[in-house]
Amino acid sequence: MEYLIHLAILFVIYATLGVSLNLVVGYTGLLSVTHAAFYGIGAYTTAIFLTKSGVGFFSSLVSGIVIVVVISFLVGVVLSKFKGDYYALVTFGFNAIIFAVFLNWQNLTNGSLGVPGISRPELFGINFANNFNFLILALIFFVLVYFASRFIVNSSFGRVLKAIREDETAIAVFGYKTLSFKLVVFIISAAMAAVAGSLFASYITFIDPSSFQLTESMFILAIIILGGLGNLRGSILGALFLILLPEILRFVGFSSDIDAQMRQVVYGIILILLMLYRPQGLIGEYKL
Amino acid sequence: MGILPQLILNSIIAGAIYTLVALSFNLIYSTTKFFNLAHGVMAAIGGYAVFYFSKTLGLDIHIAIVLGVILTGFVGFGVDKFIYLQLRKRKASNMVLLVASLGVMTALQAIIAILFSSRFKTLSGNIDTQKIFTILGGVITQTQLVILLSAVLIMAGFVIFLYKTQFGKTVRAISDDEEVARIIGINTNKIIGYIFFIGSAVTGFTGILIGFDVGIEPTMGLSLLLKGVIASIVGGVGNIYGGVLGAFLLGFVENFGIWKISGEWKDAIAFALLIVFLIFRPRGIMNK
Amino acid sequence: MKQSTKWIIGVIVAVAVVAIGYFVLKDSSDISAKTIKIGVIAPMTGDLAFMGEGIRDAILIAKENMGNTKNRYEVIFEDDQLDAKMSASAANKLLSVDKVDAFVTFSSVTGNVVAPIAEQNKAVHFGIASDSNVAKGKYNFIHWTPPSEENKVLIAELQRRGIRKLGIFKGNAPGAIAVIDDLKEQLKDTNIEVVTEQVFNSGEKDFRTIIAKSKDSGSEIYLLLAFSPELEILVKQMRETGITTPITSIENFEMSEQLDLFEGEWYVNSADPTADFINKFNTKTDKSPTLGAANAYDIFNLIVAANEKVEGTSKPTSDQVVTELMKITNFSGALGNLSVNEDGIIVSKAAVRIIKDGKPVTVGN
Amino acid sequence: MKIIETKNLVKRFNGVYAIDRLSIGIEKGQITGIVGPNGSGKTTLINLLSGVLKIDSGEIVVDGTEKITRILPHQVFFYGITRTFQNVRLFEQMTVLDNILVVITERNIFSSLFEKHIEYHHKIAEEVLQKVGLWKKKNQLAANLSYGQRKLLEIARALAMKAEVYLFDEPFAGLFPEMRKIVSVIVQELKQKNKTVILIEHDIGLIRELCDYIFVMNEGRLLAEGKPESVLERKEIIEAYFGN
Repeated sequence: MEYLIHLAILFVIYATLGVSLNLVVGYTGLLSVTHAAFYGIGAYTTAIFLTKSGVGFFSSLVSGIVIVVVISFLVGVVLSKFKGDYYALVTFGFNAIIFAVFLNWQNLTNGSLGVPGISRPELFGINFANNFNFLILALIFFVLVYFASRFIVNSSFGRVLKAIREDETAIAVFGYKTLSFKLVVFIISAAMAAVAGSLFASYITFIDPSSFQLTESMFILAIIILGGLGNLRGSILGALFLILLPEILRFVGFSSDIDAQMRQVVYGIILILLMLYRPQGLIGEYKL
Repeated sequence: MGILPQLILNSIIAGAIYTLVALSFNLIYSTTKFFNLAHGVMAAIGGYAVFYFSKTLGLDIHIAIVLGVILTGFVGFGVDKFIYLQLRKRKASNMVLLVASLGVMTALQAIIAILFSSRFKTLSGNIDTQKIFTILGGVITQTQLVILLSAVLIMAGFVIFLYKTQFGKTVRAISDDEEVARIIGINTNKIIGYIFFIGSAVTGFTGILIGFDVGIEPTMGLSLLLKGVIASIVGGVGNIYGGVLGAFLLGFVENFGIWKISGEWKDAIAFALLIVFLIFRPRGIMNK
Repeated sequence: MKQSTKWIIGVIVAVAVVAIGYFVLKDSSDISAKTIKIGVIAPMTGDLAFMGEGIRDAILIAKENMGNTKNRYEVIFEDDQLDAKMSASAANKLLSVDKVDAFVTFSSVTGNVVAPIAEQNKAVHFGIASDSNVAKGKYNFIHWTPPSEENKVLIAELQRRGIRKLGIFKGNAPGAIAVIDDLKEQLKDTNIEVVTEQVFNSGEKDFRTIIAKSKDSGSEIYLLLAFSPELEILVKQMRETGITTPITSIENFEMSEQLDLFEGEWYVNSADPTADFINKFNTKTDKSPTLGAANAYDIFNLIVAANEKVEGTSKPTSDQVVTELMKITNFSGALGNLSVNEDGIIVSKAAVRIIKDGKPVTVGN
Repeated sequence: MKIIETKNLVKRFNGVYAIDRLSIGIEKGQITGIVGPNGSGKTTLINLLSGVLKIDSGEIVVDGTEKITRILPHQVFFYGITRTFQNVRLFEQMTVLDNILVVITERNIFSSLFEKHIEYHHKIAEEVLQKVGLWKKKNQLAANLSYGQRKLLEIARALAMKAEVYLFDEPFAGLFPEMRKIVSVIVQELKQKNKTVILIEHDIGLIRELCDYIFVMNEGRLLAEGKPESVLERKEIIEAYFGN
């Protein structure tokens, strides 16, 4: 049972990341591959606050969001000049740079040694060391993020995002400052990623730079593309599928010495088949 | 300064390797207009093919190289025919092709690791057979000289091929506008298939050269590709001379960056260069 | 949406069937009281897959040569790609599905993730990791020669050879950083000075510029701290650019497949992996042991020894195993004779060794 | 009163003059036609007036006072200008209703998040969609409409803006007769409400029927201007139009 609770917690964290990234990629049509960087900043802020100062989990969460908002504002301003492939490439670059900062800013992030001994949150005496209670906490945050996203998507603001996805110049002619809309949605999604980062840091109680690399951003991107772009429930399904898939493959034992590599082959082939036969994802409506 | 000649030489060698990757990447990107993440793996395929032919089958090294290059070309041709072409037929967008190429990369890398284990292998014999040359105070090995020569030769080959031959004219027509090219009767899918063959063959050859100079491992593709992509963006995507210029600029900026700052910031410097260019000169140096 | 909802139901049903099917099957298998299960978490895919494979081979060798024992031992390998979330998933899977009694993990990342989980579930955990933080807690141990031990021997050898100026090339990885920080500390009260320190990220292939940077630093010897393949490439590129300054290392030379690169060079290693372990490893895998393989071999034997020592016929509890482990002194392992100190670190002596015609030979400590 | 004037407006595409020192004045409350062979710069002019293309030199004067040398797409709305596109640019994967709502709801980020008067916007959307006969198809995706319906949706979108100046770029092209009827009724209604319409059109019959004033362009330069009847008889116009 402990294993299922653990998987549920990972699933909730990655569903939060998926839903928030979907706002930028699925609804606004901007292929951002830097989500793991904001996920990492949220995690590191909580890790450093909880290990180095007496600050509690929730204030570290809030300060994580503040820091991520500032950084995502700067990144967003630079990004607003780009579209399509170039936008994706610039986000590639930012993810690599922020990862390099995690790796090399020794006296802040402890470099590749990572930050161990991150405490679990305390709130009204509930023991969050027990994974089930932590799952409830994570679920609460996810529900908040999910309904905030639904609110955004169903509002006039969300409708303008979709118009930007469809034809940015056309919507601009009707008086909409598309740059500021793109910037705001980028910041909101980054702040949500920071929440997921704080939860991850406090749950695993140890973080190191390698969890926030480009490969992680591509993993989150695969979640929302598989689940279906422009569909929040799709991102949840995508997270469920891509978190459970490697776990299921653990039980499917190929002959021991090549089984791990075989799983990667299966994973790659699934991605290819999906793009061939189901590019809009399981329940998405917007084709990438 | 005693170090300067060696530093310049190092930058040139790095530039030559990036040139080879940038040239082949530019060729494929200019006609297919999507970031093919699987492009890097072709280098590993080339390297391991030569390893198999020469070390396991014991063929003569030159035959092994020729077979390796041809085999990689066919792998690239096959991937385009069975995956990318089907996606193009389904009017898939760049992002779908990007995710599919992520699947191809993951699967191919894992297959290589299954066949050859993921251990690092070197193609060259032991240390003392390497002839060492000293040019204006800097030291360069025979393999690195071959790398420089092949970078120059292949670039010249590309220029002649693209601007002097009939086939090259059709390729440039496709890169300008694929629809128009199809309308005037060019069988674009066949040409793109050949382009994949040539591009992959050149990358395979690059992998073989790196195999002799340093060595090969299944996961060598992605970092090589990222540097090639940066070089072609900085130089001007789709522009042959741009790719070469961008590659050497990247080689110099990286090596002088290591000299002035320190080794672990090398990748961050490369991406910072990319971001600076994308902000101030998104079209790259050569493109008007 | 009709067609897509069919898809969703199909996926969810498939996932549920596989999961339930497995649990049902698993539970019915006989968990006889006496089977002690050991879960091993190491990278089986990704860049360091060859190290994970080395760990697996070493443990399989240990299991084959275990001889007959009171209890039955079973080993389950799980891949974590050195990714924190995969390590946590592997640990939780091993705990609640396979109900393992002990963990063996590889690398500081995996060790730091699994340590709190092992502590909470009272499972003995051996980390093959240089970060002593992994050993915090009653059930957590690490089997890695502490940097201070190796540095002590290194400094003694440097002083014996009258070396003043030391150059350092280090990989940006937990092991190397821990060693260098401790070394600089110990060098404070000696007349040896670090004249150049070059850092590079793992996966680096082009060291020519940092070599050029350190060329006129006047170092009399270079200390190289890097795993293979970076280690071999670094030395090859040094030789290519005509650097003949002697090189030394802590442990890393022995892991390389190209020992001829280090012919005649001395280095410090955590005691000498016994010749019989090396040729057992060779016969099984026709490769030389990778980093941590000897440690894994020792750990398996230590767990078995501790479990065997616990009297009584019922299955030993973790607390009993821990008390037995703490009592172990000069246990003859692949890494020399080992003893467990009070904060759960397996202490093995360090010794100066030299590569003579392609073979590591102890020079005597 | 000239609601919009251009003063030697210039637009070059790598050396080739698309608009060559063009100076025209659009009378408020009138339907002004812009006529000329393909490639004469008609659409480029509309793109300059709507900020889609950057002005190379010269200026645009709005209401006789506002001098503009640089205008961004999103600023155009504040001068009461709206437009349709020569090749229809709708929000394909959004419903017909959303295609209208999206251009009339709040433009400020905060108020668009917490929209207060959505019913009012719905009313406008229903009004314009009824006018073009697309209200029944309000929940269909724009991508699934027929070519004629897509043209009508674009016009409805412009009407919903309640702007002062309407730039219609070949609104009648490809429409069935009864749809052309709807559009010409709309254009005349706008005129009655003293709105200004700028019409790019090839069909001489429609020009004569609808336009109060026309400008004839050729290779980015003004060839002639005046009332349709007098201008269209002149020899050089016919030649420029049908001759070459």
